[in-house]
Amino acid sequence: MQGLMQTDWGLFGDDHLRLMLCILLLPLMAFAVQIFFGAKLPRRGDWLPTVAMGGAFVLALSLFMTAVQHPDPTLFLHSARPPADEDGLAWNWLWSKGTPGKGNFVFAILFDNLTAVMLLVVTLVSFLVHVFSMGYMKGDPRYPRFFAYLGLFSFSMLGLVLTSNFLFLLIFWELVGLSSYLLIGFWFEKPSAANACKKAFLTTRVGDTGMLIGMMMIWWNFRTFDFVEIFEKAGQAVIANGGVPPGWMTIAAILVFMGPIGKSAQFPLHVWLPDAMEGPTPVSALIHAATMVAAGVYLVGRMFPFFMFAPDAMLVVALVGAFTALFAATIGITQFDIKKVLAYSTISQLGFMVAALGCGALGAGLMHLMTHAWFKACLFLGSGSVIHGMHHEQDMRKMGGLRRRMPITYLTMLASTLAIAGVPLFSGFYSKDAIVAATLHPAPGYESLALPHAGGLLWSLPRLLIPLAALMTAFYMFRLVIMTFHGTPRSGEAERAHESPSNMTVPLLVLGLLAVLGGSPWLFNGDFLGKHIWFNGLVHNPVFDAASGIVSFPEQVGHEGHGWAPLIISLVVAGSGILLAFLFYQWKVFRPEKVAAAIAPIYKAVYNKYWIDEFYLRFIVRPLVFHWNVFCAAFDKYVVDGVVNGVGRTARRLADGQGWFDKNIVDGLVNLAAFLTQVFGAIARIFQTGYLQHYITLLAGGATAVLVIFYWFL
Amino acid sequence: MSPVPLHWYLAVAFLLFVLGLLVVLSRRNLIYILMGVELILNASSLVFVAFGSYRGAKGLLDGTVIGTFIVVLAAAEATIALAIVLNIFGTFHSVRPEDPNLLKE
Amino acid sequence: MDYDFASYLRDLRTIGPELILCGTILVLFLVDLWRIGRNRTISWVLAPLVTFAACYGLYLVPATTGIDVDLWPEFLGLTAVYAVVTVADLRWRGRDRWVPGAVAVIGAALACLRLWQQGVEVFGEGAAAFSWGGLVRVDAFGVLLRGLACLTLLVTSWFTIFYAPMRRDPGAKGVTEFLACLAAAAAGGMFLVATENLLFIYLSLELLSLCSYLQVGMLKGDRRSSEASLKYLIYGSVASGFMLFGFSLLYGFSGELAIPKIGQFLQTMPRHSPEGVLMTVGVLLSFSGFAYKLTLVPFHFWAPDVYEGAPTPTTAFLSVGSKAVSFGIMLRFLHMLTGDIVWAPGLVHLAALAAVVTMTYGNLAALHQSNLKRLFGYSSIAHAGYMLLGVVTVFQFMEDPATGLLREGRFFGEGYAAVLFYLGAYLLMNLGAFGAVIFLANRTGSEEIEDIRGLGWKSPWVGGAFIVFLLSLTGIPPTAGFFAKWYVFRAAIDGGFLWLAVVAGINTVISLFYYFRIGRMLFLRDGSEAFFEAPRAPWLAAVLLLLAFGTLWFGVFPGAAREVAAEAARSLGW
Amino acid sequence: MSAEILAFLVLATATVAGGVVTLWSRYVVHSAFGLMLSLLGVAGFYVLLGSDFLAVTQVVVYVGGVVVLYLFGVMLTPPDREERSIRRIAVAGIFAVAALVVLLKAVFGMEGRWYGVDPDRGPASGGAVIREVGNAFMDKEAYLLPFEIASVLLLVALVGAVFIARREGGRGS
Repeated sequence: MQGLMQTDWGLFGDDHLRLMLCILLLPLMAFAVQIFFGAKLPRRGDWLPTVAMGGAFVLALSLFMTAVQHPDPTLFLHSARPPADEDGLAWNWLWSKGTPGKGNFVFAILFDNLTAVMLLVVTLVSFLVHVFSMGYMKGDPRYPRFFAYLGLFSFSMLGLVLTSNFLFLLIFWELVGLSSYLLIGFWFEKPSAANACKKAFLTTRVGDTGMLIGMMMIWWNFRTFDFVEIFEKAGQAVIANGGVPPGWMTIAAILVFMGPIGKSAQFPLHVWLPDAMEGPTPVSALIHAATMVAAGVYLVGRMFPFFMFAPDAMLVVALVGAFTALFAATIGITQFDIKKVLAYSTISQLGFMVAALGCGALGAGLMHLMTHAWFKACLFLGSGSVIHGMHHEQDMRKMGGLRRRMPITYLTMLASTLAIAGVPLFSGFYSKDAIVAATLHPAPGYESLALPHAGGLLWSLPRLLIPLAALMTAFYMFRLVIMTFHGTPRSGEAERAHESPSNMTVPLLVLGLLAVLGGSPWLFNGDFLGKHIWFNGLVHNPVFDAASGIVSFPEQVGHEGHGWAPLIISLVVAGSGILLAFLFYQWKVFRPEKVAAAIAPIYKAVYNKYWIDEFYLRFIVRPLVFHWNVFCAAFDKYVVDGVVNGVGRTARRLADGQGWFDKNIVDGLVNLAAFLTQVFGAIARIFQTGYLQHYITLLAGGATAVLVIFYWFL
Repeated sequence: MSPVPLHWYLAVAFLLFVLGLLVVLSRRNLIYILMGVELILNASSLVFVAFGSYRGAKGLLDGTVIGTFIVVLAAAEATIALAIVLNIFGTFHSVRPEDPNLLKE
Repeated sequence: MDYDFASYLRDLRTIGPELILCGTILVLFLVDLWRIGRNRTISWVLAPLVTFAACYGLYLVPATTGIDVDLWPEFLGLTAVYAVVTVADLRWRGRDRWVPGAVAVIGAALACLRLWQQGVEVFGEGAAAFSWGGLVRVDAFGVLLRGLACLTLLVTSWFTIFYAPMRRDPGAKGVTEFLACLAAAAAGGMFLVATENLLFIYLSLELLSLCSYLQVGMLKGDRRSSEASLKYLIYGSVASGFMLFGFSLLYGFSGELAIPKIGQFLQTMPRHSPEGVLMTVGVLLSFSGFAYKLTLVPFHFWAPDVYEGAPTPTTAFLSVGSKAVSFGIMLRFLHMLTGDIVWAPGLVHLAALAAVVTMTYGNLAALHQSNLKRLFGYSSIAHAGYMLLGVVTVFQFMEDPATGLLREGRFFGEGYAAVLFYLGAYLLMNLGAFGAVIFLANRTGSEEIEDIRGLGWKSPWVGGAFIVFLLSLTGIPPTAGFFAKWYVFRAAIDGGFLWLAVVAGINTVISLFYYFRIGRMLFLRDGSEAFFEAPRAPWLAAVLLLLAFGTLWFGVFPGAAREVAAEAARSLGW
Repeated sequence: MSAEILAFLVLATATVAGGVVTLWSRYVVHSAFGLMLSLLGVAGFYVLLGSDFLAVTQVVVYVGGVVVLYLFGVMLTPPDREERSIRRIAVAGIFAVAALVVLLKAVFGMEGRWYGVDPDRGPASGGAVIREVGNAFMDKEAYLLPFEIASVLLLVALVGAVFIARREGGRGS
């Protein structure tokens, strides 16, 4: 395709694609060796995936540095798509030669800045989690298997990031789901863990279904799964439609977004993530901070040009993100389990990213993805360290005063908390500031799409919700730090707590350092505050150019002229949040209990997470699964007996004549209506009576019905 | 001598088919049900032969051959059916079609 | 009349695999008659004699006629059977279930070999050849489906050897009869897809059906088995009576027995007319005969009960082999209406309707099953619905913008190829699943899902293989089941049935729930106390691993199989 | 009224009456004889249609074999008085009659469009049909293969049926 070219890769020469394949295959190899021979290897094999991951990280880092240093990032597209077939790296999977639609099923690597960033994040966090797990999982009976699963997960995640093809993305997406299922349910003896992994898997599948349908719609219209081709054709479709996106594109974009809703735990499919904290804490750090949940955000980023063509879908994305950010933050305020707080914080931060993307600020959203990966992984690992020190006590009310006993953990977690709260000079500040700026100026390319400018009421919602959520973030994160580390110990475990071993604290330190510096502009191109969304330049996606040759996007979406307003908002919300936290928990000026009592109904709703789990359980899960037998029995009683109990009985009633109508038709209808919601699975019971002649009657009836339908209706 | 129209044969065959179906659907003894199946098969066979015969010599040959095969298969089926019914009688001590009712939802 | 011996041999070659199966049945009965495996002198004396005589007969054919006939597989098979018989008599006294099992396996393997040879000849040939006066049609489509039936026979015979309820009986009661019925049913199924003559279709379908009824009831003393066989018998007899009645009308009006000619005739017939009523009855009653074999709703009622009550190898055979050949004949029937705009659109929409209802019903009903076999029965119904998705796209219609009517019908072979691929993948994964059920049920003595708790850790290989099969049945990517679904869905979308593919996608999600439940029971629950250490069955596990490997292999490299399926679909002659 | 039509009417009456007896009778034995009557009537039709070979086969195999088999089965199972469900017959009958009306209406509504069949020409004359049938069964180019397959089917069916019907207690011993 014109517009995309192969660049000279100085550092790597022609081997860049093989390097990327190495990044992908190292963890797979580690998994394969570890799952079969792990237990027989020295140290039960933990070093193998760790070293493999470290190698992958080094490779990713060098790719990333090349990407950063390159003067013109738009040239950094490297794809082994069909023109590059001679590279021998494109794996022609589904189609033999000469079949139309050839390119769609070729496994190829799409490497651009987005990929570079994601590779760095995934490999680094994964590597650190491997190291951390050596301490945390010590003595677990299934220790080798844990590392194998980590390898499998890393492989799937890297594949997801590297592929240039929606179909393969789906495959890796499902693999990520599978491996996260294995990891969350690692301690499956615990019923809660077994349930949590099931819940995570099934809930995300709900979103995936929508995504699959969206993919089908894209396929149906474009006959391609290749990202670049999709963007190109989307542009053409918009032009062909007179500058207005065709309706199906909006629907397809929203359906595709359902995948991220599930995977990135957005409202209303966020319910799995808090439960997933039942998994080992390193898993929480890996999956629920840095990688798997980021996959949804990544997908939106990857499909961003497509979304840009569908402003209404962008609005949905922005609203879902902003709402999730605020919604989860409110729940986070009330929780006492340290990991639950972090879980809701994660949901909230993911909401930030999604909202930023929805407002058209690709750079801001993905920058937050990266900085969030640093500080949230640090926080999770820190909480793991705390839990390790507290002998698996997770209730913050029983902690306190850990500052002196676990100084390294405290310092790193404090740094990360400052970052997540958005204190200037910490990494989170830059990205959060960019997001606030983006919500102030939601600027997808509407002018060029001949649509009215985005100034509607709905578009202004994020700019209210996001700062509010940021305030709450600062508040509950400092609440966490104060309750855990400050004050005096509130239990025996807290008094006896001790610092974790070095293989746990070193990753903490690394991540803590990144939480401070990881987003700072001077680290990369020496530019401070002026154009501080350097990230925009970094993820400015050359893939866009393929599309923007047709419809132009604003070049610097989201940070043009944001000036001081977002900065001030950020500072105010962060400052007041922190201040409130200190007033409540450190200096005890206000009593949290009193406030809670004053707004008891609201507090209760929030504390119980708005009863969303109960809602699902009551209205979706139970009707579908648990109350099956009850429903079936009732169904038998009312519907089966009333309606289908054989021809003879009906005939007798007919002969009796009296009350038959009332009894069967009226009551039957009423009962039928009452059971309409549960009819589905129980339908079998109507027919499958076990009586031979019923079957034959149904055979004859079915044949008649088919004849009638065919003759008169088709 | 005016021949019998083909319609009439078809009408009888249809009647036989419906009667067989009725027997299968309504009688409460397995042996009756098997008899009903025989009626259905005979109805089909009659249609084959009648149509064949009205198409001339080639058709008559086809119809006869098919009819023969149907007779043979019906005999085999009856044998198996009776064996199975006897087996059912041995295990369930009943020849009512509704008595074997272990397998259901 | 004087007969041309060479042409006889040529025609015999075309049905070689079926002949081998018939021979296998005879050998099985002989082995049973002589009580081989019980140390009877008579078998020592007779077996070599018979073997020698048979080999000599085989040798005589080329020697006397001078025609070069390739008979080495038969020689090999006879020798192998002789070896089995002798070794059994010398060594395996009292464990003679091995003997008929080995004989059946050898026969099925030989038949597969012959089919392979035939396939090598036929694939790439293009045009179909006819033998036996036009009764047998040799084309790639038929060879592929016969191969599927034959492979099913091979694997299910293998399963039979390990199937505990038969094994527990002293003296291997009924194993011979069971295997003979299995082989005869497979032969019937193979004939079914090798012909396009109404009479022969009926005959082979009856061979398949009657032998299936018998197999289902062959667990003597098991009330459920008896009941299942009764239900299957009566339901099947009535359904095949319907089908025969439909055939009689088709034959009557067209005066032809060959399907393509009937198809040509049908195109001249208006649908909405008195004779159209009769033709509708004819066409649809014929289809209902296949639909009942395919367990399409509303002709599926027998299936859950029969699948549950039947011996597990039979269940496996019914849900895979029987279904495959019935799909084959249904595709042939549909093909006869190619390019016909009088009948085809309605049939296609009917099929679409049936597909939706079937898959939804199967999946929803499977949700709350507690018996593994019954669950897989419903899942099998659902899979028939998925496969029907490919059938739906047999035709592609062009709408005339002026009149809004359908203008042109064109055969659209992608759908056929997709169905064939699906059948192949389904063979691997469903046979594997039933094999795993046999393996686990042998350990627990029960087929309830609850009872396999934690067994995955105790038999990790079989457990792992079972997981592969379940993933594949769900349609999770690196497995053959994914591509099967993928091709079928794609065909449906390309054929203009997007909504159908969407419904099917949703159904896939529903199916996840119950497949998932099995996997969870296997690995994520504490082991039940109720299992006892049954004799280990490494050879059964080996077959399961082989099937799992195949499932994965075709999940990674589906291209070649897909090509074969496409070639077979093409050979129908569009 | 020609003799042929008369014969047809008589046979039709016998056939249908036999079917009705099968459907309606309270006693299994009566029903079996009703079936026999019906099958004999069909055999008579075969004669009328010129297929005397099939008629003989029908009488020998069906009437002489199958019906006797059923009588045998009747004797092996106990009598049961509640075998006829008039309500079921009535309800199913309504639908059956409706179906019948549709079919008959279609048959008699075709008005001569018989697609190559002349319904009034009458059946082919019988004559040499037995010889032809015999040749067809032995001719490779005709029906030899189905004939042989049928023999396999009968073999397996009989062996299987014997196994199924055999009482518990084992083989041979």
